[in-house]
Amino acid sequence: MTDYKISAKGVQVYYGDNHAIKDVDVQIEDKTVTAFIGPSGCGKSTFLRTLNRMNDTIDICRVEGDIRIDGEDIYDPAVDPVQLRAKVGMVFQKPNPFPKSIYDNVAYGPKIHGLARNKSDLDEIVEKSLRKAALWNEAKDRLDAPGTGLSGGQQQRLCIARAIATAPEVLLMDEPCSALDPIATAQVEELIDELRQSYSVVIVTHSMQQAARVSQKTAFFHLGNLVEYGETDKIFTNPEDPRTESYISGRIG
Amino acid sequence: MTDYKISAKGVQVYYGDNHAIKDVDVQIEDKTVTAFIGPSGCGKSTFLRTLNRMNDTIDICRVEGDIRIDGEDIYDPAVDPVQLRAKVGMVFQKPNPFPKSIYDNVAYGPKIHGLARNKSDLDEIVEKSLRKAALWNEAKDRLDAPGTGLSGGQQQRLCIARAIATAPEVLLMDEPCSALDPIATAQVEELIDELRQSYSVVIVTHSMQQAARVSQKTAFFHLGNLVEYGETDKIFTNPEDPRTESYISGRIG
Amino acid sequence: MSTSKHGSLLTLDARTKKRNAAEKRFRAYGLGAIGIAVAALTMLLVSIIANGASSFRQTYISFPVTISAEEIEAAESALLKTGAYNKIIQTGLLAYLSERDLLQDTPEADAFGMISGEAGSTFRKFILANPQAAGTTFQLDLLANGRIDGYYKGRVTAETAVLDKNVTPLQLELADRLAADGALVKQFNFDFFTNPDASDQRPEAAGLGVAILGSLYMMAVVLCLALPIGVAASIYLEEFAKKNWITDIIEVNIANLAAVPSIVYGILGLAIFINFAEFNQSSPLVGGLVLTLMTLPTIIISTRASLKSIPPSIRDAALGVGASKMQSVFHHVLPLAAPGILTGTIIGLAQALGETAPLLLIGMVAFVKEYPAAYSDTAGLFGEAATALPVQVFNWTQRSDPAFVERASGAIITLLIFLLMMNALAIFLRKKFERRW
Amino acid sequence: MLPLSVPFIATAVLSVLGYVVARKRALSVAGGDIRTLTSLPHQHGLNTALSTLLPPLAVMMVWAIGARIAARSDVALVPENPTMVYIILIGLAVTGFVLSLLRISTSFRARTASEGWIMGLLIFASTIAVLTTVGIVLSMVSETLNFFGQYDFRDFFFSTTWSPNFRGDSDLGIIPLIWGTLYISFIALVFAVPVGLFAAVYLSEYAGPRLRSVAKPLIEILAGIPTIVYGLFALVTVGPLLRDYFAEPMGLGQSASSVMTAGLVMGIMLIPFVSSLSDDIINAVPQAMRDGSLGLGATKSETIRKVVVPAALPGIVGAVLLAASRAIGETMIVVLGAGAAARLSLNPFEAMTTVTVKIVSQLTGDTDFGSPETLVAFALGLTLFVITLGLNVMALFIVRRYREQYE
Amino acid sequence: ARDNVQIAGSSTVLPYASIVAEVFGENSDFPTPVVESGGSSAGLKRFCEGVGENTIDIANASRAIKDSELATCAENGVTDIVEVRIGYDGIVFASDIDGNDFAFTPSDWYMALAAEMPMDGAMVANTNMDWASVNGDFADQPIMAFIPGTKHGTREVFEEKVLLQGCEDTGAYDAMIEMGMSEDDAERACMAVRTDGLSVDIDGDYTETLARIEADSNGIGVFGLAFYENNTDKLQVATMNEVVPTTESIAAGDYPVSRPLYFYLKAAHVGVIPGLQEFAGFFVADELAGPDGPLSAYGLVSDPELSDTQAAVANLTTLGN
Ligand SMILES: Nc1ncnc2c1ncn2[C@@H]1O[C@H](COP(=O)(O)OP(=O)(O)OP(=O)(O)O)[C@@H](O)[C@H]1O
Ligand SMILES: Nc1ncnc2c1ncn2[C@@H]1O[C@H](COP(=O)(O)OP(=O)(O)OP(=O)(O)O)[C@@H](O)[C@H]1O
Ligand SMILES: [Mg+2]
Ligand SMILES: [Mg+2]
Repeated sequence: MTDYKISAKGVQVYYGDNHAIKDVDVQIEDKTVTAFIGPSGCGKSTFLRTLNRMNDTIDICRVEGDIRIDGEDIYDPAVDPVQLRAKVGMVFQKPNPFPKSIYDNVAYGPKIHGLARNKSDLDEIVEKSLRKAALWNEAKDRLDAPGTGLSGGQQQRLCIARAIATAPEVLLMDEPCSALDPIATAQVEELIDELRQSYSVVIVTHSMQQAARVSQKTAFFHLGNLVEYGETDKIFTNPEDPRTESYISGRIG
Repeated sequence: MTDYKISAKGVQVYYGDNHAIKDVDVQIEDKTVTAFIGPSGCGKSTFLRTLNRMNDTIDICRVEGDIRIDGEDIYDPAVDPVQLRAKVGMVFQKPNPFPKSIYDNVAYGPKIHGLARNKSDLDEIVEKSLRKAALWNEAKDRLDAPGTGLSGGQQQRLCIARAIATAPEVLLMDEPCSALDPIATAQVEELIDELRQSYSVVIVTHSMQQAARVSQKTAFFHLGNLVEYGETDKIFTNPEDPRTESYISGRIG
Repeated sequence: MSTSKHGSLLTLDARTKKRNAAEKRFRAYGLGAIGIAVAALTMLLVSIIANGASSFRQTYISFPVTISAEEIEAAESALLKTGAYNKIIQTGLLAYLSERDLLQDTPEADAFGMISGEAGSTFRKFILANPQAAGTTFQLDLLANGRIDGYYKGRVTAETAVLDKNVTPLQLELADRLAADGALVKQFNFDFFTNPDASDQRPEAAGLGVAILGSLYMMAVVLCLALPIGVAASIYLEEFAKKNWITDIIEVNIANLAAVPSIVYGILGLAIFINFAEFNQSSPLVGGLVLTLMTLPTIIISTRASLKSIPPSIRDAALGVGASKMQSVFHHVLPLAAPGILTGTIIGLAQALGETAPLLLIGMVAFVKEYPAAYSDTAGLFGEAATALPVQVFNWTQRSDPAFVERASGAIITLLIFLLMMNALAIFLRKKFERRW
Repeated sequence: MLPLSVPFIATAVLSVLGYVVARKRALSVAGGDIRTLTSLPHQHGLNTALSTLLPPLAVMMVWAIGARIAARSDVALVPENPTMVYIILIGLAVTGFVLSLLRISTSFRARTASEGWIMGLLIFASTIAVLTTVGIVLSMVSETLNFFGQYDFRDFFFSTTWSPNFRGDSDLGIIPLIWGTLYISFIALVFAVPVGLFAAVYLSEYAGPRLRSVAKPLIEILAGIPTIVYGLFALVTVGPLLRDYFAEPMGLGQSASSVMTAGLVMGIMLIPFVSSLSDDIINAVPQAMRDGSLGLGATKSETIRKVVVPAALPGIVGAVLLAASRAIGETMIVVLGAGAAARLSLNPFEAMTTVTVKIVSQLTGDTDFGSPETLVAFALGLTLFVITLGLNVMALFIVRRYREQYE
Repeated sequence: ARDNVQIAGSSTVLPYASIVAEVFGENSDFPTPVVESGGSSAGLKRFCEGVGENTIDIANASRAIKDSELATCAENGVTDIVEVRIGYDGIVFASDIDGNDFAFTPSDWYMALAAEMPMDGAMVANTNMDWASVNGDFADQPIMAFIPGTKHGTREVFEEKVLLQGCEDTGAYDAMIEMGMSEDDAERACMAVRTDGLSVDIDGDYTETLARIEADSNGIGVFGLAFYENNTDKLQVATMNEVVPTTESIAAGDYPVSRPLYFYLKAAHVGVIPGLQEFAGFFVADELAGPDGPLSAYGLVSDPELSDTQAAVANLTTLGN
């Protein structure tokens, strides 16, 4: 068990009466990219949010089961969700930049975590993060402009920059490239590959190609169930479950 | 000129000092699907919003040039933007359901436009729209649940359903499938094809495959310029401009 | 596991500890702030209730009285008719006291002094309403004098009675004998809510009837005018008006109106509504109009603030399906802004309901005994003289008889109940509209 | 003044009727199928109702005002004959009624038309605030000029003593009053703003729905307690307490009435002004903003301080301005809490007073009503008006600079 | 048309006017008059605004109407004004019931409250901090006086009949004249009250003064006689020149500090507003304003010349006639 970065056992999630995640077991390895795939509404985002307890903010959401990161039960009362989330960063499905300047958006995390000793440190972190998120060129002349005035794809990259600026150990990315053009997508995928060297990345994507390209492991969700989980190659070439099979083959292009 | 549903000439858009759209000329045909492609931040959404004057709502946004729909200048002071928007529907890049029930979200447009004679008419419209948007199966049991409690992809489909419920003549879709799985995407693409029989559809997409699949015409934007516009086949197989060429070939997967 | 640079989740690192401490402090500040507010409220309410709860009960003395037709005729021909009736009451009281042997060593004048000055008037009204009572003996329920009443509410004691010029210890003893005899009782004081004000000599008879009516009328005017006008103005300024220097001026102007001392609205009301428009002085209509003008800025400022806080995506969504700007505002933005609007309304109305100063200049800070009709042919809608609850509080706190302190607190309790009832609806609606997305 | 209630009721009834009839007619024009209409039946109804009601209403208003002006200036501007006026008004109503009904067709844009009327109403509503200001200035300006005719404006604006006198020959310097006003308001805000804001934050971000639904209305009661109660609270409880435990031990004086007393007690009254409104506005900040911050590992308080509150700032500033305004306009608490003596001092434990208090006391006193001692109230009012105007302009600019717009 | 009498003005007269209004309403067929407070100044101002239904019929005042006010009245067409003096208001000095008792003379008050006093040919600030240093007979109690604010008519009486009197009695006035001050300046100096916090102006009413004495038992306050009479269990009254203030001692002229109370009747409204003249007559009738009437019982010092007033009301004798 110590090999796994995250291990979830018998996870159930309910939104009120709606049973959104049904008895999911999954082990996520360190220094690996894991892709969550599955039809829209199957529970990918929901499960992702259980991993850093973001679902705590939804009143009607209830989680059962056992989720451990580095062997520690993250739903243990002793665990501070704040520390957890610093360790497990997240990029949300809908870009949600703060109504602040681009600079402040990225600098926010490092500031609250005290990652920069001084202003120039901070400047450096901001620049590096924006560069990695492939936004530096577009943003460098307007760091003081509000982040909410960016285009959809730019906002998405801003949120990626914001998330990596705090240097989390695990990065949860909910469709981080949905609004990005192929080139920007490639850059983000490069970033993911780079992050994998030291961290663990979980990415939700609807693009089979992307999943195949960036991930080593793939989990296929369907109607709240984890249908199949394994090596990406295997899932895409030789799935075990007929549902996986049909989902993958039903793909287009 | 009468052959064109929309014709834009010398369109310039500024956000404050930022020149976001530079002298764009484009003619969009009726009963055609036109795809706008281009790198993130190049002005696709901005241009799309000029077509139904949604940019009126952004204080700092300024539009110059001549845009005609069915030969009528839509920026003419005599034009009622409300009528225009009823005619030119829009699906926004970021899903923005009303904080109301799913049913009310879809029924809102038909209600204010008087498209239903009675409740059962309305029910029918709602069902048809949700079906077309491939959301009916997931939503039929929770029509009274708030639209904001849906998953990202579900919200996106809800917004599509909402837009088609008012039966616009032109439908502007800003990355309508970005959060959808391949199957749902296929369904939406089918819908677009169906709409094309009677209407004109403009779709922004980052997926070259999608553009190739659904559109007859493609416009490639770059840094605010319309670089190339023509038959989709031609653009994808034999682009004229080196920039188009490199953007298309730089594609991945 | 040791590879984790973030360390164990189960043990907090120093920085997290610090931040969590800050978090706790922040939370504590929040709780403390609520604590302060609630503590202050409790303190105020306790003191109001401690002072005023007793006003809801009142001491009455009841004994049989006989009156003949001639006596009635004689009384009705005097200048002070009520004075004559008083004499008859005194005879009746004396007869009762000697029959039950209660008077003992209390001087007769002291015994008479235990009955309220209101008694003559009560008696006269009774006789005029029941002329057939002439020549018969009937039981009269009369108000006890304020000091005697105070004795049963702890305000007056045997010790203070020695010093007090208006009551003697002998009276208190007699009162106790009367109580033992069942002639003196304390009962729920309905009259407090229905009686009009009474003069300084009769605190025991003073009630809130006129004030409640006046406040009711004024609030009707304020609610019917201030809320729609305020919301309409805010919608125009926030959603429709072009953002230019003119709207800037209007914005500053409205903020400035909020800072105008309320008495200045009284000056304005006197000039415009009474001197120019010639509405009736002292009328709830004018009062309501003045309070409307005074409340408007509060409602406008809070409404604009809430409209501002609605994210533009909602407006876009509505416009995108072809709703007009007006429709997007009325169908989507306004319902979402409703909680803030209602809060502004609650606060504005609370202020209007409790305001005295502007009423001073338009003649509503007054002694009014006649119930104002909502509509009359001569005075029009809400045109008859009235007071208001805060005015009654203000008046009563200025009176010399300490019994009015209790009445004033009772009036405040009534005012707060009034306010709570008015708020209940707003609070209910606010809960309905409240949502997060 | 002839009663306008008859034509008013007549037009109101006609207008309601118009709504019903127009709706019916629109439906019948559409042959029962509203899809053929460009505007909904109820929009046709609304248009007819408003076309019937509003023009006569506007004329009525203009006419009533005109009649009053005429009556005051003895010129016959308007006909005094009621029947003629009735005919004009009812004629207008009927014209609007008929015309709007005639216009009903499948292509008539009743929505635009009715929205035009509504827009007119909205604009009219916003002019009321402006008219109020004009009214306030007009109702005070002549008496103010009268005052400056009798009293040198230099003494008024620059003298540092305020001591009115029955026999005339008073010192009426505004400076100590303004100082007192600002000082007391400042202390009140220093107390009320943090407490109110923290309360708002707690209610909207931490409290459960139950606590919130109880605590919020409770706190709002504070705004409804008559200020005289606060005044007595200041006089009887807070004043002596501050004197015995702070002022005297610190050697700052032995006055129970003080700026501090009034400021604190006023602060209590102002809590709901800040807390309730801010709470609603903080609540309206989209959850996505909070999620974004929490997702980065921010604590709740960091999220609130750095993301939520800044996003809600324009509204919060509005709430604070409202509280400040209320502080400046308050009388009773100052009279009982801070006393009536005008004084220029830095010591918060000394008695001082405010402009508003003096406006009230000079207006309700026993002095000669034409003397400067009474008229000074108007000059005080107008000066205060100008000062707060300045402060508001400043506030506007500050808010502009720090405003953050989400989405 | 208005059918009730509308009255406004002095808050000192208000209690008496409302007592009369109440009894008038009970004993006549007219509606009870509406009595507003708001001060003599505001009352007279509205009185002088003009003739007509939306102006008041009667203004209460705790002082006589001023010539300048009469002029304004005349300008607005209010010419026929009947002045009615209803009696006198006694002004008393009272302190906490449990505290020391005092027997004052005007000189004591002057010594205690003067801002500056002549001393060896120069004006020096008042150094008396306690009553014992004012008068050896008094207890050693810090000076803390609650006197009416300058908006109150009572303040004028206090200044003229107590401070100025005391100033003359102590010889300070003569000393000032000797120092070369003009008579006006000397009078002003006599009536200037110290501002170092030992004397507190009360802009509110007597209940505030009482509350302040309850909060600070060293306080000595200035009250109306009627107010004191209703609160004898909390206050003890001080004598002035060894006379105890009562309605009798004031009516007899033994107690020096009192002032007349008035109301003004708009003759033009008589016959227009029903019950106006009847009310005025009722007010000054012996049954009400006489020495045994309810007004006197409440604390009004009955006017020895009441019959003249009654005649003036009956004949509507206007000012200037
Ligand atoms: N509200 C706004 N205020 C200021 N600048 C804006 C605003 N919206 C967009 N822009 C800028 O205008 C340019 C074009 O933006 P637009 O949203 O049209 O891009 P896009 O082509 O839709 O990109 P994407 O694919 O990322 O959505 C970008 O540089 C963007 O930053
Ligand atoms: N806040 C919520 N309240 C109620 N139900 C919710 C909420 N969020 C999600 N759901 C429901 O839970 C189920 C799983 O949603 P989730 O967001 O996890 O889907 P997803 O796999 O991320 O889909 P997508 O690809 O469309 O984003 C869906 O049926 C959705 O409607
Ligand atoms: Mg999702
Ligand atoms: Mg875009």
